[in-house]
Amino acid sequence: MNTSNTNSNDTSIVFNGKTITDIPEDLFIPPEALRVIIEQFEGPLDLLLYLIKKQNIDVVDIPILPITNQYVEYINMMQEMQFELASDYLVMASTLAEIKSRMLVPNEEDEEDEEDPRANLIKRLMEYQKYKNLSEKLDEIPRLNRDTFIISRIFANIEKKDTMPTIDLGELEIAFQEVLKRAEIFASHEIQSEALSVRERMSFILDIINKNETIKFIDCFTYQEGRMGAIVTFLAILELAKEGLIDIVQNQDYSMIYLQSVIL
Amino acid sequence: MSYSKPLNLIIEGALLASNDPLSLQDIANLFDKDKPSKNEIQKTIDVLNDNYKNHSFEIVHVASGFRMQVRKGYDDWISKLNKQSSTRYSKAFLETLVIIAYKQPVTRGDIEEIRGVSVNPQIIRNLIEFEWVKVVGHKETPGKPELLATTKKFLDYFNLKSLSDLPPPSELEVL
Amino acid sequence: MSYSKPLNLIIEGALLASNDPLSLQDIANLFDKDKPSKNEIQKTIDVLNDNYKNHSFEIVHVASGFRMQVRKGYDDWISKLNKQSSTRYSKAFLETLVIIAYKQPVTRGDIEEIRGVSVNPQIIRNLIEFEWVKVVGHKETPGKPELLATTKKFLDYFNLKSLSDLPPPSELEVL
Repeated sequence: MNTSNTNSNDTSIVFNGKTITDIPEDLFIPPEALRVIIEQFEGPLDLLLYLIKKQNIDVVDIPILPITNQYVEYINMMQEMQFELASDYLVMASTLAEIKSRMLVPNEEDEEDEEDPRANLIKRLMEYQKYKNLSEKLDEIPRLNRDTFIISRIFANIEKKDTMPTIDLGELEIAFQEVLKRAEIFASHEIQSEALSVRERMSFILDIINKNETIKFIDCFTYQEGRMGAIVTFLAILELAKEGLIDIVQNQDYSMIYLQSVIL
Repeated sequence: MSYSKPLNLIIEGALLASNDPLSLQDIANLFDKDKPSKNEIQKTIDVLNDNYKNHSFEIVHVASGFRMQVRKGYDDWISKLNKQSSTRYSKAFLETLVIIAYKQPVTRGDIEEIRGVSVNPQIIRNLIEFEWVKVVGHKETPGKPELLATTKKFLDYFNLKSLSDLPPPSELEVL
Repeated sequence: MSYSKPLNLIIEGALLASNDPLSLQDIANLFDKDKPSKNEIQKTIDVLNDNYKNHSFEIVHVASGFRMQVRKGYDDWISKLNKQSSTRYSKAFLETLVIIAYKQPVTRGDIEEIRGVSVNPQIIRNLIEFEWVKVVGHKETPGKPELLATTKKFLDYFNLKSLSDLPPPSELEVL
């Protein structure tokens, strides 16, 4: 089997508008581009397959010496570029080196039942190649939201109530604890009930702005809410501005202040 | 005009696949070039509707545009559908809802960061469909991601007057 | 059988209104009395599908049942809807998924051995979150690693009825 036949899509990347289809023979290429190329490989087996294909080598008969040299050269290049070398690559380099040494100095003692040291590597390469190809095929199968589209739940003239999930607040609490456990997002204890009101008010204001694009600053306040309400609203506006979600505009000093959506 | 698919089928497919009603403008915007005129789209919709006479669905014109819906008279059978959907009760569903409730307004990215996994779009779609969550704006970052917040309906469902009635995190942490 | 609506339109309406694919049993269950037989339902679906020849949608049979969907070929227009950019998956993601699909049940170790790199735990987490992959057991080896397998949802997503519909490995690759 000659793997070059299956050489369907090699590493091909676009850098600065130019398509780079090959590993550079020299280093006249910006280091960033090289990083991109290297990141194209899924691991040592992928890199090895690439090198074999590039040389048009029959995978069943890998000339281990040149491949090993190339591989090591390649890893040196990565090191030169100061990439963090995944240990997987180093393991593969040592495997290749071992195969090479065993082929150069055959171990006479157990030569009889010893198979070609390349056999195991070839098996792994072919196994990997098989799944690599299959994953390309899987990517081509018509899939939802790319090739075919699910018909969005069509509105039917029925009461929607019984389609609602039944969840009680307790379940929400449990879910919340799970989230807390996983990520200590609220570790700072900052979020008290007041902060939540601010969050709620932020959503409320955003929603209005979203519908009207611009609202008067004073229209955000309702006097019935009293001082606490005003403070919450004010904090919400400041928070929204801080997060860059709204713009606060005043055309001239002492004139009306407006809040507007950032995207116009 | 010539597209690789007939105009009527493009409109039909779009109405079927859309989550929201589509206005004539929305439909025109699906086309990069050779945009059909609004008049043309309206006529096509009328013809489609005529052809749906022998079907269980129709295109209706609602406030925000056109949408496909199942005709009246099928409740007996259809109301038995969608009683249970695994995505709705899943841990992922609840956690997503909780994060939106406590951290709103949030983007999908925020939720992903907190949960450490990508958000299943179906979950957001369901939450919006229940009207528990809505899009309140867009964040000014690349891709302008949608900002999600909970709604009054969400509060009503859980019998809460306001978000501050949600269990405060500090209390929970003692548990 | 006599219903106030024709059987074919009830099935059509139900498929349109459902969130999830419906099995023949699910469809039969919509009827309180005079349940149609599965055979009858299947035949009705076939006839419906024949009549959809000139439409942009069709009924497809996927792992968890029958589902209405917009045919292939409309993505140019429809992908502009719902602002949901169709997700592109990384090579690492697809390779991991493919190994689980074809070699299931597998452990992380198995995947690592084939790919020659450590598995990014994020990928497995995402696959489980999408409900494309689930833990089906534990291997009786030290550490009792989890055994991973694909789900019906995975097949549904790729429009497949069963694992045997996955593309076969091509001749070339077989030693």
